[in-house]
Parts: sequence; structure tokens; C-alpha cells
Amino acid sequence: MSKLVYLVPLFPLIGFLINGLGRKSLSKSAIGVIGSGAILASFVTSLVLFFEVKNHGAIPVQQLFTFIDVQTLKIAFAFQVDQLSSLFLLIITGIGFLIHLYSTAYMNNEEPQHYGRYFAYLNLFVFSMLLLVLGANYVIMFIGWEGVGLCSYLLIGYWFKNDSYNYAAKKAFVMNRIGDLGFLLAIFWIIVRLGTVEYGGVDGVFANAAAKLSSFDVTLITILLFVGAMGKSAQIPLYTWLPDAMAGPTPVSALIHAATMVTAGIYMIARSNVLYSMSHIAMNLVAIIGLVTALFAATIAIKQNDIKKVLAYSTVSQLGYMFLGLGVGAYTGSVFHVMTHAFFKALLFLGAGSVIHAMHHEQDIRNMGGLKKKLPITHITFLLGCLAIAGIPPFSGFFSKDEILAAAYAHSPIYWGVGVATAGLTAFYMFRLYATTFLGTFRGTHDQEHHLHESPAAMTVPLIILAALSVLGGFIGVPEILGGHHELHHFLAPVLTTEKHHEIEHGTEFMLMGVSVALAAIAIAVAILKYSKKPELQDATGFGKLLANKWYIDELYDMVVVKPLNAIAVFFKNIIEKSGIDGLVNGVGKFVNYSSRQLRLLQSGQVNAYVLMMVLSIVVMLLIWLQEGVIFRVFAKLFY
Amino acid sequence: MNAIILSALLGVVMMFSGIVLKSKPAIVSTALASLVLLLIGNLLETYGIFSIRVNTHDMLDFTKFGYFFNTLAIAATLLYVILSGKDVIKVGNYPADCFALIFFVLCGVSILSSFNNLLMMFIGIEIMSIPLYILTGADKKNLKSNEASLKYFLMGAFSTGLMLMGIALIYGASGSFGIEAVKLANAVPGGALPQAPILDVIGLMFVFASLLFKVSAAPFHFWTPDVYDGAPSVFTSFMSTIVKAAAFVAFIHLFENKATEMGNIWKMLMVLTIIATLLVGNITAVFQQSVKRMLAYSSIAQAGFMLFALYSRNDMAKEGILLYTVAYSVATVGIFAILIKMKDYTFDGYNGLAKTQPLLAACNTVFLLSLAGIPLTAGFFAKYWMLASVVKAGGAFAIWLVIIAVLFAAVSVYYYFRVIQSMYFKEGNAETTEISQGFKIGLLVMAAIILYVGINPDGLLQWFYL
Amino acid sequence: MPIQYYIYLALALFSIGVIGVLVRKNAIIVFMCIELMLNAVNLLLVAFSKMHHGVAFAIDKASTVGIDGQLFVFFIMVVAAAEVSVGLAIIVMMYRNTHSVDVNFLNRLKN
Amino acid sequence: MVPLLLILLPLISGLLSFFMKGSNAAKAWALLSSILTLIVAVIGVCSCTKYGCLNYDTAWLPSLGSRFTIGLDGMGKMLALLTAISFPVVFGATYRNNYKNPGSFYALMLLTQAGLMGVFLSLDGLLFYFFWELALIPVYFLCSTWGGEKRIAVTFKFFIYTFIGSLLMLVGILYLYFQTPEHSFAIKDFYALHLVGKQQHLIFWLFFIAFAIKMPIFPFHTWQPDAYEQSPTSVTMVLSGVMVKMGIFAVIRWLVPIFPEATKYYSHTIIILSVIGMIYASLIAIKQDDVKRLIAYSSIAHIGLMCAAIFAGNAIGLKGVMVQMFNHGINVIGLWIVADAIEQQLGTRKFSELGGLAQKAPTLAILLVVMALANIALPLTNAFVGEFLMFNGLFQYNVYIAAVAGISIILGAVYTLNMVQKIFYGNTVESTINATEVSGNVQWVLVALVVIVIALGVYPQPLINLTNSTVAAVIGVH
Amino acid sequence: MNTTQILFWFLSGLALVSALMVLLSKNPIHSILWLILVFFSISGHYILLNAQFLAIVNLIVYAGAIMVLFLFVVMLMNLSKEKEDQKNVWMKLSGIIAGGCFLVSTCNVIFNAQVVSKELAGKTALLKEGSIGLIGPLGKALFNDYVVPFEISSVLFLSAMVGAVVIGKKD
Repeated sequence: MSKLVYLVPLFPLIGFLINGLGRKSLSKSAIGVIGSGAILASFVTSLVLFFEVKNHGAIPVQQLFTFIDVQTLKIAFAFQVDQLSSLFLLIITGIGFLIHLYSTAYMNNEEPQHYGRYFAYLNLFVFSMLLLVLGANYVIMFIGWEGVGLCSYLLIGYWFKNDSYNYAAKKAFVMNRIGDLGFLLAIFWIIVRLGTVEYGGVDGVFANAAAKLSSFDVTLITILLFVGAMGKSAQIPLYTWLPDAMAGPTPVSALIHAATMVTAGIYMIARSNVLYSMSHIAMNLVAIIGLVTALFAATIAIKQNDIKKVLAYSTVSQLGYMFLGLGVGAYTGSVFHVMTHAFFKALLFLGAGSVIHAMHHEQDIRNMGGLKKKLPITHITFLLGCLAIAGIPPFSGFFSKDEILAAAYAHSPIYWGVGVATAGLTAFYMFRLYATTFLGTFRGTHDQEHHLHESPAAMTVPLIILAALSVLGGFIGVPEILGGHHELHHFLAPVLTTEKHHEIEHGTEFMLMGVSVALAAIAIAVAILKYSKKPELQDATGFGKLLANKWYIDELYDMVVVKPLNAIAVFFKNIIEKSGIDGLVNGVGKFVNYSSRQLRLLQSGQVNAYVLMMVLSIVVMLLIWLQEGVIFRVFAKLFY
Repeated sequence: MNAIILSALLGVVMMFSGIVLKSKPAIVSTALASLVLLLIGNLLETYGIFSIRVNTHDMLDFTKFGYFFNTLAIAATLLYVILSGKDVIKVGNYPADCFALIFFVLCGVSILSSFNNLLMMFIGIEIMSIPLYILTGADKKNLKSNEASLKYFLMGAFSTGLMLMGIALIYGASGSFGIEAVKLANAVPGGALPQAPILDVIGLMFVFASLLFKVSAAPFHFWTPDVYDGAPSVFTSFMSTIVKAAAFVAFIHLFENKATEMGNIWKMLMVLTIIATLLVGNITAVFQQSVKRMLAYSSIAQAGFMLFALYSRNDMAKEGILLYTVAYSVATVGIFAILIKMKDYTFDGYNGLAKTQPLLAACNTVFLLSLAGIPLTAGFFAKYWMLASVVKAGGAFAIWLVIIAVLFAAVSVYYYFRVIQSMYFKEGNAETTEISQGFKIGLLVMAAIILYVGINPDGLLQWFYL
Repeated sequence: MPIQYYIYLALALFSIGVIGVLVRKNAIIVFMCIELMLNAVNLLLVAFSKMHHGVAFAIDKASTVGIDGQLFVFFIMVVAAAEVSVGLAIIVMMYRNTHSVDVNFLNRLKN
Repeated sequence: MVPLLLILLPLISGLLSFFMKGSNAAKAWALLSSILTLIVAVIGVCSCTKYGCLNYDTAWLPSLGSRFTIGLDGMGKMLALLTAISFPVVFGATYRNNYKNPGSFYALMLLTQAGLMGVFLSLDGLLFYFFWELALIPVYFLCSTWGGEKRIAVTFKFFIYTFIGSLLMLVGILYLYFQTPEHSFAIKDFYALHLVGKQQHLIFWLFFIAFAIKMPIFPFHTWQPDAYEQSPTSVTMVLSGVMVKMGIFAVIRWLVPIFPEATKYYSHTIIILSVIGMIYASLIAIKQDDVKRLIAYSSIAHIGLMCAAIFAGNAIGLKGVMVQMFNHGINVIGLWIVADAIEQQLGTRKFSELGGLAQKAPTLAILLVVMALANIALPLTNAFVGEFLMFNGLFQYNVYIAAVAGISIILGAVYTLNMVQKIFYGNTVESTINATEVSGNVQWVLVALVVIVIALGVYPQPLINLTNSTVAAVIGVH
Repeated sequence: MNTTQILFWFLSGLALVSALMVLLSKNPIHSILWLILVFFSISGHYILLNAQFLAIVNLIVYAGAIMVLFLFVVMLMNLSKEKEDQKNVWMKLSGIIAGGCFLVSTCNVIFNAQVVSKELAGKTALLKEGSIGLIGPLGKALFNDYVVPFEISSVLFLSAMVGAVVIGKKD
């Protein structure tokens, strides 16, 4: 049974190899089947594992081989399936499968070899993501961590002919690397202090953390880990890559930049919850960064006109939520939100993909409108997704978001206030998007209108499944106050420390729910009223312009980091290297040449002069003899 | 004694061969045969088989080292005549006399390798020098040769004067001309070393200066570039190799007096001289345009390295001088032999030699690498032995001296490799006079010697210690 | 006579020779100055020879100590003679080619 | 016997190769010889466990106290293997290239290999110096004869620069020799020396400058980009793949254990210098427009890390360095092969004249991407293991320095991805419009390298195990 | 001051003045004649030192043979007046200064030896006494201890002869 653990990542790996190597010889359908089939197989295995875990508890660590063994440090290539990872396995493989399925249709216009490349990358991504969550130590997690970053890079730049896509891909990778450096330093710190990177076991990090780590160590390790999470999960200040990452194909955005990869940071912190629980500073930092990011991204999302950009900022915002949850100690809530978010955000992205597909790669919502009739399934599912993200009960988003908000309130009402405001904004911009896209009248070209059609079944089926999940997914975490048992909470209890809740009174809690739902409902109503009839078609002005331009953060980064760095690099290259160091080296040569020219002038060709030099030399020798003591002392000083 | 007597006699034989033999090649053959005879004679004495015994009244002291050096000098001369003999007879109208003079020089060399008395040193140096004045001016129609000869002669005579003054002062201090009278110790006031008489020190200083002149060390080197440049190339080759090595042997022999420790004054003077020589030789060579003149400066630079033996005064130094003699003589003779064949003596004249004469270029490269002290050539071990001897001798300046020396060695790479660059990497059509097969074989043999010694210097030294 | 007188005298003569070499450009005169230097050395050697002899003479009238100094002078003369023959030949050769005996007349070899 | 064969095989076949006339004969001969060497090396590394088989010792220069002592320890095995692998790879990848005077070209290449082998195997100071130079001189001729436009001046600078270094090292060796009680050059006698006092520091620097120039680390590096740029690419591969390892290797074998005190005393200075060099070179690499120069500066950055990790003075960093020596060699050779393939086909190396090659040569693109990823030490490529261990070691030494050095990870990603993007992505341009996939030999060689990259990335333990004995020897002396 | 001393000072003065005149004469022939006078005065010194053999040899070889050779050469070349250019006045000045420095520093050294280390104290050159300067003892020594250098110096002459022929012969 436990050997099944290997199979989970193995299937995608095989899929990657077959599709990658055979991309020129395999037919498209074969590629699609292999690609999706590998993930399906993986999903089935994950299901089996999940139930195994659910029924019998965590599966013992499975060691494949010793990865690195330098006596003082042993790092095993080992997998660990516990409650947390089994849940993530399901999310990854499940949603992954749906998106693969969706992709078979969505990417059908590609040439076979690029089609094969696409599925190979996608399989590789799933493989890396599985490594990330399966790894039984930080190094394996880091391997997956960098692996998903790579796949993200490859997939964002999938259409490599377009240079701006390439820049976006590079930006994503480099920003991730900044985070990775933090992660890496954290790992080193752990190694230096604890001599191990394993999570569990008696020798593991978590078991020894309390005893061997000072509070300074813990704070630094957790903050460094969080820096890693910032990069991967697009938090301030490392979030700017994610909106740009929308350059990739839409299913990629759905899978990587919404459902799975970006939640790796959440997973990592949830995984390290033992450490985080030991450091209040780090917890607060996580919460504040999360909160600020959530609000900040939400404001930007209000004024975006690219359908995917809106979703991207929404993702950033929602990730901020999750970090808020982690920061206030609601680990379960965050994981819960990861799950529900995966459902509805994947749904929204896929829905957006369906729209884009129908509109022939038109992404500007100002050129859409009135798609309700032409794309019925897409419309319904998209609406459900919007409701879910807006936190309208009983859709899944409501439960997860509510849990985080409740915990935030318990922590500090201010957190809760900002959180609720963000929730309102979320509802607003999502329904702005919905209204502008699906309601009103069609504003695109005639040609586009003529070709509008509902997507094929391979695309709609995943939409429907995800819609169902978005609607129902919340019920595994119904809080006790609403008469539920919060199954998820119980399931995850062995791995996630339960925060010491300042118990909120039931009345308060109901009130909180009420406020947030009411706010969301009002925002929805305003958005629909405002945008269904008169969508905002002109460029924004004033404050709106500031938001539309994303607070000019990209420009700021360019000015503060990129340009100075470039200037320094040019300075090094042209001045220091050429004139400084190389100049010095060449200067020695030039000096020798110069002295050569001067010295040979002594060789005047005149006998008298030569003899004069000889006589003078003898005189000097005699003088040296006379002043021997003095000269010797100088000599000795020089040479000793 | 064999070498001294035989070389003098064979010199006379060569003199008369010019009258008897009418064909020039025959003269070369006679010279070769005589050299072989001389070599055999010397070897016989080395191994104690046959030697002419003369009571020298302690004027000469025949040592293994001396025999061995004679062998090397004679063998090098033999190689030299094999390669460049045909070019010797092209210079002037008295080919036989030139060979006779070469033999007389060898006589002087043999005296210098075995003198035990300042008088013998003086006579040896004169016997060696006077024929050189003549050889330098042998190309009588050539004004450069005239000039070189005059300069060489005047300065040589001047330095003889210096040496004699020195010898006189030494005699004044010690009452003897034996080399044991040469005392090096002269400590700083209050030091532990016994003070040598001032007259002795000053006298030795004059002798030192004069010998520095002979080995062309700075600041007594000024004659060297002009004379080497002006003299007929064949004789430059001879002068700058065998003769210079012999001067060094004399120099070291004189300063070797183990009974006395070297005073600080001498250490300082030597360090300064070595550095000055390396500086002048290497730096000035960098800017030369003529290969011949570059080689003249390079010979100054090499002298700087050989001077190390003087500083260290140990067994390694003597072995080093032997190795240096082989490495430097063979390589320089080879390079000059090739130079003589070139139509144009400038660096550009060598452009593209690798294409027109690949063998010459390859051998020339080996010789140049050896001069530059690149490993796997004899030159490396020659330099190595010198550096090692200094480190072994120790002392305050040793390590710095060695560091300075290697830095200059790196500079020397610059000008030696310019020739290699010209030959191999530059486009051109180097013109040479006709090259015979024998010449090529001779070059190959010399290159082989360089490489053999470069891989196994012990082979040479073992023979010495036999 | 005290020996230092001879030494100073010899050095003075020697130095005059040296100055001659430095300042005169006529090759023959330069050469003569070198001969002057040699003669200064000769004088010094003879003086030293008698100095050393004097020490031994006080003990043994028949001693030959110091004789080598005088013999050395003899050899110096020999060598000087040989040098002169070669030197003058060189100067004559140069005169034949250039009609000058100026040591710096020929100045092709430099730098 | 194995070490002797490793040196003699290339040496003799190299000398014979001088007499090869035809181009094909010379190529085939060189390839054959290098493959034979590889086989011997593999046998030596894998199956030869008995002590005697990995050592060879014979008299040489008895009067000097020098012996012809060669042997393979863990690090030696690794580098011998790297040398043995890289030459067939280089020959294979450039098999289609035609050189004038092919006999001499391949002869000099093989002689270089002999020199490199000798450096890695010799256990005697003088012998080491000999091979050190033997490795340099053929390269001088190779670069000067077959290099680019400015080859003569550039190679000359390179030669003199490194020659100064090695001469200084010779002085150091000499000094040590006279310090040993029985006047010997044997490395174990050097190890047994316990040098103290100020003189030690001077000698330390004599050695270190030689090695620093060879590696090269900042600020001794300026010969390197020029030399890489102007050399024929197959020589550049050897230069950067194997030859720069000489410096690192020598520091580990000939510097750190002999001067433990001075090493400790100066380690801070050197590490800071190395780290400055890493950042400096990375920044310059970002601004390069020439593939070769970019790889050159990238190489400087990587070497800087290795140097810093050595002087961090802990076992974990040292192991990382050794592993990385091998891996960096493989990776950088891979990068050069791609650079060469591009230059051979398109006649340019300028980024500004390249682009969109992925459409024309997708296989090459993928192979390059893998190599590039290895260059930035992505996990599951071989370089990750080395860099992970090295950073770890550096971190143990000093947190702040490690953090600053870590910036190079980010910069590394920037310039490497720049390169990939500018060559392969975007639209085709004038020079690449008619480009085709590279020839089979290049592909297969690259595939082989990629296999090594991945295999050692996933399962690096055999490589790490090789380092154990050497690390024990080096750290043990401390 | 006895006769010997008077003679010593006289001869010394004569030698120095004549030596200076060698330098100062413009006419080479005059220089030669002054030099001959120097040799005569040095021979006088030899006689004072009872080195009769050397005194005679000096006269014969130097004053007689060598100087006559010089005279012949000068006359042969017809160099009555030397036409020295005045450009090199700096060279001359520096030559004189260098020579002066040389003289001063060497004399300083001797002064050191005389006053500081006192190694010359009480050392005198024996004048009339001692027979080593006579031809008999010299001859014995020359053909006994010094026979080797004596014979070898013949090689020197031979080479000088050859040289004179090679160089001097007109062809």
C-alpha cells in the first residue's frame, strides 16, 4: 500500500518523458491521452492514499534513496504522505487532471510538437508540485519548489516567439529566485542549528525545534521561509510577476498561477506551523503582509480590463487572505481556503479561457459583453465561481473565508475590518468582471460575434465539475456554529497545531458573518447595476488611473532596482573592468615597454659614456662599502 | 693540463693548416677533427687514463669540475663548429686563423676552469679576450664590426686595468697571488665576522667590477649589446656562450673560497648587481627590433641568473653553472645558427618561418623555450638550479631575490615569444639562405639535447659525479 | 718610504689614466691612458713587493718573499705588449676604413 | 599502473599525432585515443580498489629529491574522470570542424590532456609544477594559432599572466623543499611541515596568486574573458571545463593543507574577494552581448563561489567544491558546445544578431535549456548539489557573506535566462532565418552530457563519496 | 730629507705632471712623448726600489718598443693635430668629475686603511735593501715557479700575432 506513494509522482514523470521525447512522432490525441491519463492515474492513486490516510493515519516516510550524505548531514530522497500532503495531492492531481482535460481542447490549434511540449511541461509541473508536497524534508520540498518555478517559467514563455511573454517568464523566474534564496538560507540555518532537514521523526526539525532553537533562530528561519513563500505565492513585495504571468496559456494560469503552485507558500508555512507557532514576530509579519497584499491587490483588480489580469490580482488578493489566516494561526482555515480557492479560481480561469477561446484570443473585457446567451454553460459556471469567491453562502468561498475572518477578528478587530473590506472589494470587482463580460450587449467586432460559440465538451465538462466543487466544496468545513462538524479541521488536526482561539461568542460570530455577507451582497448589487448597462469603456482618470496602472509599482521597481543595477553593471563592465583592472594589467605591460624605451637610451653608443658609467658604478660601490652599516639596515628593512 | 696544451698546439696546427690547405671546407674538417681530438684528450684526463703532467707549482689546480666544464665547453664548441663552421669561413680572408683563435680561446677557457692563482686568472682572461677582440673585428670591411671591435678592445683593456689594480691591492693586503688570499668576509662594524683587511676588500671590489664586465653584468654591461650586435654573427654566438660561461666559472672559482663567509657588503653588492642586471637585460630587450640585438640583451639577462651562483656559492650553484652552460650555450648556438641563415635579422624577418622551414622553426622554438626557462627544456633546470641554490643558501634577501628573478623571467618570456609568434602566428615569407641536411640534423641533435636535459638533468650531473 | 705614499701615487696615476679614458676621444690617446693605468698598477705592485720583502728581509736576508709581485709586473708588461699589438692593429684597421681615430666616430651600434 | 596510463596515453598519442597528415586521420586518432583514456579512467575509478593499482612511483631526479610519484585519491579520481570525459566530448562535438594543420592541432590538444592529467595525479611538488606548465604551453600554441582575430596579443597576455603565477609558485615549492627535513618534494613531506611565522604568509601568497590567476578569481581574472573569446571553442571548452579546475584543485591539494595557519589567517580576505568577484562577474555577465564572454564571466562567478567555499574551511563546503568542480566542468563544456554549434552554423556569437533559434533548432534549444538550468544550479541538475553544499559551507562560515554570495544565484538566473531568451526565443532574425538543427554528433554529445547532468543531479552520492578521503586528508590536517 | 726622499718626491711629481700633460696635450705626438717621460720617471721609482730588472725592462719594452710603436702609428696616420669638437664639454666635465670622485673615494678608502683600521701602520716599502729585484733571483723564480704562466703567455703572444696579421694586413 505505502509503495503507492512512489506511483503518484511517477505517472506524471512518465507522461513527461513520453510526451517530451515523442512530441514529434506522437499524434495529438495520443499526446492528450497520455498527458491527461498520467494525471488521472496519479489522481486515482492519490485518492487511494487519501482514504488510507483518512482511515489509518499518516503513511510512514518512504525513503527512495539517499540524496546527499556528507556524514554531518544526511538528506534522504524521501516521501511523506500525511493528512496535509494527502489533501494537497488530491487538489493537485484532481484539478490538474481537469485542466489537462480542458487543455486537450483548448490547445487544439497548436502544432503537434508544440502540443506535445505543452503537455510535457504540464506533466513536469505536476511532477514537481507533487515532489514539493510529498517531500519528507525541506530539501525535497525545495527541489519541487524550484521545479515548479521552472515549469512556470517554461509555460509562461510557452509562446516563445513573443518577446514580452519571454520577459514575463523571466521576470517570474527571477522573482521566484529571490524568494528561493530566502528559502535556501532558511534551510542552511536549519542545517547549521539542527543538522537535519527532515520534518518529522525524533531527529526531525519539528521535534527538536523547541529544544535547540533560540527564539532569534526561529524568528529568522521563519521569516526567511516566508520570504520564499512571498516569492512563490506572490506577496508584497514580490507579487508583480504573477499578473505578468498571465502571458501563458489560460489553463496554465488556472493550474499554476491560481490553483496549485502559488499555494505552495501556504503549504510550506502550514507544513512549518510548528516553527511559526514559536515566533510571534514572524506570525504577525505573515499576517500583516498577507492583509496588505489582499487589500492592495484587490484595489488594483477593480480597474483592470484584461479578463485574466483581474483574475490574477484576485488570486494575489486571495493568497493574501490565506497568509492572513496563517498569520493569525488559522492554519486549517488557510488550507481550507487553498482548497476552495483552487476550485473556484480554477473554474474562473477556465471559464475565462472558454471566453477567450470563443473570442479568438481577445482578453479585453471592454470588447465583450452579453456573452450570457452565446456561452450558456460558461456563463452559469462562471457566475457560480463569482458567487463562491464573493463569499456568498452557501458557496464554498463563504465557509473558508469566514473561518479566516473569524480567526482574524479573534486576533485583532482591525485585521478583521480590513479583511472584510477586501472581501467587499472582491465581490465588487468579480461582479464588475462578470457584468462587463456576460451582461449587457456585445461590443466586439462583427467577425467575433459571428464566430461566438460554446466550447467543446472537453472544456465544459471540467467547468461543470469545478462548478459543482465550488458550490459544494465548502461543506467539508462547515463550522460548528452552523451546525457542521468541520470535517477538515478534524482531519488535519494531527499535523496542524490548533491555535489558542480567543473563543468568540456565537453572537459575535453570527454578526461578523452577517456583516461580511451583507457587504458582499451590496458590492455585488452595486457592481451589477453599475456595469451591466454602462461598462466603463474609457481609460480611467485620477485615482482610478493610479489603480489601473497598478499603483505604478512596476515602474517603481524599475527605477529603484532594475535601472540602478543595470547602471552598476554597465559601470563595472565599461569602467572598472576595462580601465580599472584590465587597465592595470595592461598598464604593467605598457610600463615595461616605456621603461624599455627609456633604458635603452643609456646605451648611447659612446665609449666615454660607457666607461663613465663603469667608473661611477665603482664609485658607488665604494660608497656602499663606506656606508655599509647604514645601507645594510635600509636594505634589511626593505626585504625582511 | 691536456686541454690547455692540446688546445694551444692545435691552435698552432690550425694556423698552419691555412697555409697548407687551400680548400676552405677542408679547414672546417680539420677544425672539427682537432676539436674531437681535444675533446678526447680532455676526457682521457678526466678519467685519469692519460694526462700530460707538468709541475704547475700550484698555479693550476685541476678539479673534476674543471675537467667537466672543459668537456662541456669543448663539446659546445664542437656543436658550434658543426652548425656554423661553414659560416665561419665566410668571414674575412683568414678562415684558418679564425679557427686558430677559437682554439686559443679554448686554451684560455681551460686555464680559467683550473686556475689557482690570480696570475693564471689574469693570463687566462687575457688569452680568452685578445682573440675575441680580433674575432669581433674579423669582418674588416664591415664598419659595424670595426666599431664593435674598437669598443670591445678599449673597454676590455680598461677593465683589465681595473682588475690589475684590484689584484695589486689584494697582493698588498696578503702578499700572495693565490686565490686563498681572496677573502670575502667583511662584517658590519661590531658584527661577529672577522674583518678582512680593507685593501683586500677594495682590491676584490675592483676585481669584482672587472669580472662583472667580462660576464656583462650591469652596470658593466654596456659593451655587450653593441659588441654582440656588431660582431659577425658566428662569433657573437661563440662569444656569448662558451666564453661567457668560462668567465662565470672563473668568477665563481674566485669567490668560492669556502673558508670565509660572505660579508654583508658582498651580499648587498651582489643582490644589487643581480637585480640591476636582470632589470637592464630583460627590460631593454623588450623594445628591440633586431633579433640579434635582442639576443645580446637576453644574454645580459641570462647573466643575471647565472650571477645567482655567485651569491649562493654552494654545490648547487656549481652544478647550476654547468647546467646553465649546457642549456644556454646549446640553445644560443642553435638560435644564432638559425639567425645566420636568415636574410633579415629583425623580428619581422622571421614571419612565417614555420611555413617555409618548419624544422628550423620547431628547433628554434625549443631553443627559445629553453632560454625562457619553460619546463621540459634544459633552460628550466638551469634556472631552477640557480634559484634553488639561492634558496638553499638562505639569508635575508634570498626569497625576495628569487621572487624578483622570476618576475623578470616572466618579462623575458615576452621577447623570446615574440620570435615564436613571428615564426608561427604571423603571415609572412621568411627568407633563408640554403639549408643543408647536415645543418638540420645538427639542429635536431641540439634540440634533443635540450629536451633530454630538460627531462633528466640528472643524466648530465650523474656523469659529472662519476 | 711609507707604503701609503706609493699607494696614493699609484692611485693618482691610475685616476689620471681613468680620467684620460673618460675625456679623450682619440682612440690612441685613450689607449695610452690605459697603458698609464697599467703602469700605475706596476708601480704599486713593485712597492708592495718590496713592502712584503721588507718584513721577511728583517729575519732572513736571503728570503725571496715579494718576488712574485715583481714577476707579476713582468707578466703585465708581456700582456700589455700583446694588447698593444692587437689594439694598434684594430685602430689602424678602423683608420683605414674611416680615416678617423675618434672613438665615437663610428656610432652605428646603439640603443 | 592506471595513473601512468592516464598520462602516457594522451602524451604518446599526442606526440604521434604531430605526424598525422590527413584531417580525418588526425580527428579519428584523437577521438580514439581520448576514448581509450576514458575507458582507462572509468576502469580506474570504478573497479580499481587495490592501493597499488592507483599509485605509481619511480625514481626521477634523485639528486633533487624529486620522485615521479603519481596517484589517484578521491578528488584525483574525480578530476581525472572529468578530464577523461571532456576530451572525447570536445572532440566528438567539434568533429565536423575543420582546422588547418589538423595533426598539430589534435597533438597539442592531447598534450594538454596529458598535462592536465599530470596536474591532477602528481603527488610530488616538482612534478606538479612540470605538469602545470605542460598543460599551459600547448594551450598557448593552440590559441595563438587557431584562435580569433586578436588571438596573438590576448593569448600572450594569458600566457604571461599565468606564467608569472606559476613561477611564483615555483619559488614557493622551492622554499618548501628546503624546509623539509630530508629535502624532498613529496606532498606528504610538505603536509608534515609545520610552518610558522611570517615567512609562511609570504609563501602562502606565492602559491595563492598562482592559483588565483589560474582559477581565476577577482581581481586576477582579466585574462580570462579575452582568452575564452579568442580561443578556438574546443580549446575554450578545455580551458574553462577542466583547466580552471586546476586552480581550485591546487588550492585544495597544495595550499590549504600545507599552510593551515595562513589559510585561516587570510581566509576572510580571500572569501570576501571571491564573493565580490561573484557579484561583480555576474553583473558584468548581464551586460554582455557575446555568448562566449557571457559564459566566461559566468564561469568567473562560479569559480568565485568555489574558492570562497574552500576557504570557509569546513568539510561540507569542501565536498561541495569538489563535487562542483566535476559538475561545473560538465556543464560549462555543454554550454560551450552549444555556443560553438551556433557560431559554426551562423557565424556570429552576438546576442544582438541572434534570436528565434528555437523554431529552427528545437532540439538544440532544449539541450541548451537543460545546460543553462544546470548552470544556474536548478535542483535535480548536477550543479545543485555542489552549490547547495558550498553555500551551506559558506553559511557555516559566515551568515552575512553567504547571504551576499546568494545574490549571485539570482543574478545567475538573470544572465543565463537572458542568454537563452536572446538566442532561442523571440522571432527569427536575419542570421537565423535559414538556420537548421545542429548536426548529429553535436546532438548526441549534448545528450550524453545532459544524461550526466540529470543522473548526477538526481543521484549525486557516488560523486560525494569520492570526495570523502580527500576531505578527511585536508580537514584532518587542520 | 735625504736624497732618496728628494728623488722620490721629484720622480712622483714628474710622473704626475707628465701624466697630466698626456691628457692635456692637443697633439698626440706630444702626448706620446709625455707618456714616455712618465715611464722614465716610473723606471726611476723602480730603481729607487732596487727593482733594477723591471726598471730596464720597463724602459725597453714600454718606452722603447711600445711607445715607438705608438709613435709610428701616429705618424703613419699623420695625426698631428686632433680636431676635437667642443660640443662634448659636458661629457668632459662629467668625466673629470667622475674621475675626481674615483680618486677621492679610493684615497678615502686608503685613508681608512691607514687611520681607522691601521693595517698600513708601520708598513714601508724597502728601498735599497733586498736583492729580489735583481735579474738572478727573478730569473730563478721565473723559470721555476712561474714557468707555466711563462710558457702559456707565449700562447698570448701567438694569438696577438695572429690577430695583428688578421686585422692589420691590408687586403
